[in-house]
Amino acid sequence: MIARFIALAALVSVSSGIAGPPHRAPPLPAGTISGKVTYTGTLPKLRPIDMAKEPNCVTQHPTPVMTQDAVTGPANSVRYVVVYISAGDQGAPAATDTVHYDQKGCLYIPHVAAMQVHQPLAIFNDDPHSHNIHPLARVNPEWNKSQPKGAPPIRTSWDQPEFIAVKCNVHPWMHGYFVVLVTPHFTVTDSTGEFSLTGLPAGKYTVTAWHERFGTQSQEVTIGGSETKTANFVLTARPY
Amino acid sequence: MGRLFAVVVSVIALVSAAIFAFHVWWLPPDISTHGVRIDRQMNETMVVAGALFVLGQLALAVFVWRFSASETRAVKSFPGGPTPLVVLATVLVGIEILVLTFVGSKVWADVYQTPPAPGSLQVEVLGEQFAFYFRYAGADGKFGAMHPELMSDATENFFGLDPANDTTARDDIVVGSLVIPVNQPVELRMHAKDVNHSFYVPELRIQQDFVPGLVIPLHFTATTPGKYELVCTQLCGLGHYNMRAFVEVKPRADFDQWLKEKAAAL
Amino acid sequence: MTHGVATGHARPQSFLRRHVFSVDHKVIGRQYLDLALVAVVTGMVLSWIMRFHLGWPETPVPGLGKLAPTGAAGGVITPEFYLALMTMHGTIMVFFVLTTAPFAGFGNFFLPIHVGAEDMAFPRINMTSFWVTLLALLVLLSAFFVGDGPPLSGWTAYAPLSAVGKDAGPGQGVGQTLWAVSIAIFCIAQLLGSLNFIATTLDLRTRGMSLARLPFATWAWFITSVIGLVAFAVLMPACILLILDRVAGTSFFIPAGLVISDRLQPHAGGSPLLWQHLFWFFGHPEVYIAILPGFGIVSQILPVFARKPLLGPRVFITCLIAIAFLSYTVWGHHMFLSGMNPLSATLFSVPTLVITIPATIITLLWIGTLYGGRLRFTSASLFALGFVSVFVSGGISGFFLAQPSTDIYLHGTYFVVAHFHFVMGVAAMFGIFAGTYFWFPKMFGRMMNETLGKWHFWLTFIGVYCVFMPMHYLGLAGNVRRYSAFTDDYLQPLIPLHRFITVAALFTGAVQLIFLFNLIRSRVRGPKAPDNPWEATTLEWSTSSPPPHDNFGGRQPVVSHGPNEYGGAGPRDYVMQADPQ
Amino acid sequence: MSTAVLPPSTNVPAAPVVATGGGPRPSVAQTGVWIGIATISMSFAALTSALVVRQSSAPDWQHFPLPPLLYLNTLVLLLSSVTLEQSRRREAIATLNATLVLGLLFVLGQVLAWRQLGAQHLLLATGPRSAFFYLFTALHALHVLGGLGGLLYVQRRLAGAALAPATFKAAAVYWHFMAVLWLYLLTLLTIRG
Repeated sequence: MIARFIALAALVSVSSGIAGPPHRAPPLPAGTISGKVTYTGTLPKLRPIDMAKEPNCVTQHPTPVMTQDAVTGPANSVRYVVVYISAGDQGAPAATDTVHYDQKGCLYIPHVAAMQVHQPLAIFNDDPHSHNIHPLARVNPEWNKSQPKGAPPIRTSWDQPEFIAVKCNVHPWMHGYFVVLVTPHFTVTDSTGEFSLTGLPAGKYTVTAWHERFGTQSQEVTIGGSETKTANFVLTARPY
Repeated sequence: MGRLFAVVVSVIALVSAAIFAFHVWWLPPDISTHGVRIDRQMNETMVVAGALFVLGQLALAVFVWRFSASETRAVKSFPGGPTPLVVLATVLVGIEILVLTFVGSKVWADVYQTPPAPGSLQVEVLGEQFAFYFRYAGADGKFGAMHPELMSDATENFFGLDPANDTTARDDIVVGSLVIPVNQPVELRMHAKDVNHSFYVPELRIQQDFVPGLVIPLHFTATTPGKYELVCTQLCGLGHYNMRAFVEVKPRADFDQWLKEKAAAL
Repeated sequence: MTHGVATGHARPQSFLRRHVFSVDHKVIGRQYLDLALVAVVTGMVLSWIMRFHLGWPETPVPGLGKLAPTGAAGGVITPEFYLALMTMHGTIMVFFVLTTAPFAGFGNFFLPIHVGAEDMAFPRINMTSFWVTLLALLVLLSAFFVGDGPPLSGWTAYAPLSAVGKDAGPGQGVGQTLWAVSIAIFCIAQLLGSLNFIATTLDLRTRGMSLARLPFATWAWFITSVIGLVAFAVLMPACILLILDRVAGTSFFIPAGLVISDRLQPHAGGSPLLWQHLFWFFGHPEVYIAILPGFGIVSQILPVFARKPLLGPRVFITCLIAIAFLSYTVWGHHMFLSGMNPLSATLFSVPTLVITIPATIITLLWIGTLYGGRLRFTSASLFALGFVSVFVSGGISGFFLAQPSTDIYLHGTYFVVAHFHFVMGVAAMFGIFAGTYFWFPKMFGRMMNETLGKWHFWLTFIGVYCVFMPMHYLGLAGNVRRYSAFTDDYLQPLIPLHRFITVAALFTGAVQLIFLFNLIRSRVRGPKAPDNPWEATTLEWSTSSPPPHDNFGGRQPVVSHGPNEYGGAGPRDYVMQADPQ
Repeated sequence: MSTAVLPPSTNVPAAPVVATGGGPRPSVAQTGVWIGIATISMSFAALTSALVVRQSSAPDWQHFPLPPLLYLNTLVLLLSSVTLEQSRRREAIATLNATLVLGLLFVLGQVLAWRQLGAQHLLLATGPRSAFFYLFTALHALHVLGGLGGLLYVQRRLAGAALAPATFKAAAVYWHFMAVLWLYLLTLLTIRG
């Protein structure tokens, strides 16, 4: 029960975008890169997810859930963007805290989970029925496992950096991502689109923002010491 | 021991047959126009086969009871040798086969070898691991073309439509339940996205496989409003047991209203 | 190549040559039966796990979590593990039990003795076919230990699910390839075996053993081997095509434009229905490969224990031949709803119904044989009588499935499961049991325990009816087969019936321990068997129990009588085939 | 009542002693070969129907000329049948050896034909026709290799003067069947071009 509580707490922390491993003391002095991700262009029309085949998921959502491939917030902010250091990082041993990935109400929570290579990952099924978890990995070994009601969590990790689409074949609308990165400096934006990468030693970095639908953008940022630099991203949205 | 065998076989036969005869477990009520005749065929077969079953088991029981070991009695051969039995089997089963085939193949032909009635509601069905999706043509009455390379569950583009370039695809209504008006003929065109599936609604008395690479037509008319379950009956992978959808048969007005709402939400 | 019986082979001296790599048909027959015993225990344990899961889907199976950490983490069976168990259960039972035991097992042991030969026509090919069968079984079982485990596409392995590889689900990678390789290997074994059976029956019959004097079991094995020769000759190329689609990138069965788990498949132009046609062209005759030896065994046993000749022996054999021919014209009845031309459904329906005529005649002949007899009740005769009962039960339900109009509703439901389990599973198993109790004394020189045998019969007989009769009711209620759990609303009320079946299945399974105990105990401690304990006529009862290495101790029997001469007057009411004129 | 079944004692009626091998026996080897031929024919019939179905299932049947080397191979195989028949009639080792060499040449020729096709980028998975071409030729070549094994056995027995004519006949029937089968396959692959 306690483990479950901790799990949920960690889950909240991951989904709210403070995914950086908190337990490691950052080297001092350390800089920060922060910014906001927004979009231009026309958004694709969000569609309500039709969960009719799984009635108890329908009842869990009094208002219909929309597709999650292009979730935006106020002032054109973009949610579920993974912002991370793609070059210039010295690398670090894998974080040891467990990333939690939940299946609840026939949705993946969070929709996008970022983690380091070799970082422990635990997948829970909170629904009163079976799901299958099918990470469509290409670099890492692909697997496909069912998790019936009452089955223990699936504990695993990934050995290679990769953007892995995750799907549930039983509920085809369930779709998410495991973003496996080498760097310990990464975050996933919330609905404000804002992000902040902390604890960066002085150096020249490439910061990359990735979104499942709007693509990838990178910027070079140089950190001189204990300073905060801004890097904003503007992604292009297309209606189809 | 012969008597014991006879009793056990008789009890098994009679109890089994009684459970059939009293419909302890039976087909759900039929809600289709063609189902009445399938049910009749089922009943007739049940009577004939049931009679053969009970007679066969009882004959075995009676003979075993009657002719148990008695070392004193001389054996007798079956009166007339095998010929009467051959004639009996050929005539009895032969007539049964003729009758069942003549009546049954007509029932079959009416469901599967006739064209759909003119003015049928056209619905496209997609079977995929592990769900059914349904598509209505929308206001323009035309279905957009399917492009396998565009199929994506993540963006809910189950049918692989190309609304960017194909205007007929923009108003296609795609839903996860089969909603049909009562008493109107419906024609399904069945596509399989990945592997074999099957379309089975017990109440509708209809079952048909999806075959990848083929578009398979199927038509029926539902007569009773309500919500029924559509299940997959062709092994399609790990989620086979959970591959289902609901069939909602609505009064005409409700159906039109539903279609209007769906079109407006596009 | 060998020169057959004329030169023969001397009894080898080394242990390996005598008991392991033996060319003696009797050793090979016993090896086949031992293999089938291992297979049937495996298959039955798999079915227990499945049945338990169907009754109580969310209850962890104690200990299973350790045995199958992937498929049943924490003991909770996943849907893919259920389907893997189901696939392995079906494949093991159909190929390695129902084909192996009554045909290859008993046939190997008794066909050469029945015809009066000292061995099969090609003893070395015979040995090869056993070891190839074992290899096929090992390849199949190895699927439990590789990658994502065994395949989950059922024993029918419909393409493209079976052809597209691991995108289609766990077990569809290496596991499915191993399945296809195993079945292809098994085909080779069966073809070699059938070749031997046919050549032996045609060429090695002893003096006086005309075809009309062949014992009924040997007739059945002979006809079965002809069926098998054609059926497995089709299944093997089908498996080769499947393997090529899987590993070499061809597209025999995979059409264009398939999207599996969001991935467009790199195949084009294949035909999924082609696999179904090839498979069922084999698959339906396979049903008769499983059941015809049972027909033969029962027809041989019933006269012995009714103490009178089989009614209409020539009619019986004519019916067997008719069934063999018809079995090749009916495969489409498995495909009424498959998307093939609906007109052909009617065409396939007619021969399917017609095949019930010879089957009905045979059943009536058995019942007619009992008329006026002096029935002796032994374990063997009880199982033979039980065979008649379950065969009637299983055959009757065929009327519903042979008609396209009723098949619309029943196809893909438990009604089908009930039908084929009765007619080819239970009936064939009853044939195997009857054969075991009947021939055990000859095979091992010791009697089986009759009391245990009868208990085994009664409990099994009642048990199988409790297991499989309710499945008809499930089917009528629309209960879909091959589901790992019944989550659909309309299926939930049927779960209590599933629990009843599960309890009955566990009970019936446990009863088989009596048989196993009897089998093992009698092999070492059973009383010595006389040469002809049942007062039967065929040649195996004219030699010692067990028969010597060359079957007849250096003598070649001369046959002057048919196999069916029972019920005479006088102190000995039967005439043996080897009796002088 | 179970004991009542057992007769008090049963003596095996004495089967008359007959010298084994008395009288001419039909050759089991020939029977076996004919059964084998029936089986192989059935397998190729199944594959033929698969070819017909596959060709009609999609318009992707590509056209390419078969390597001309195949016709030379055909001649080699036919010639080997002739030499084998001569050897069988005269029980001659030399012509039997020639048959073995020709048979091996045929298989090598088939391999060369594959290489020629492969050089044109027509591989097993290229299309349905090439798939059936490789499948048919490979399966046929395997059966020819099996026949060569049988002929080797015949050759050894012939050298040791221990060969039954019926066995030689059986091997020859199989070998001729290989030629007939090949002619059939070649025709099929040509008319289904």
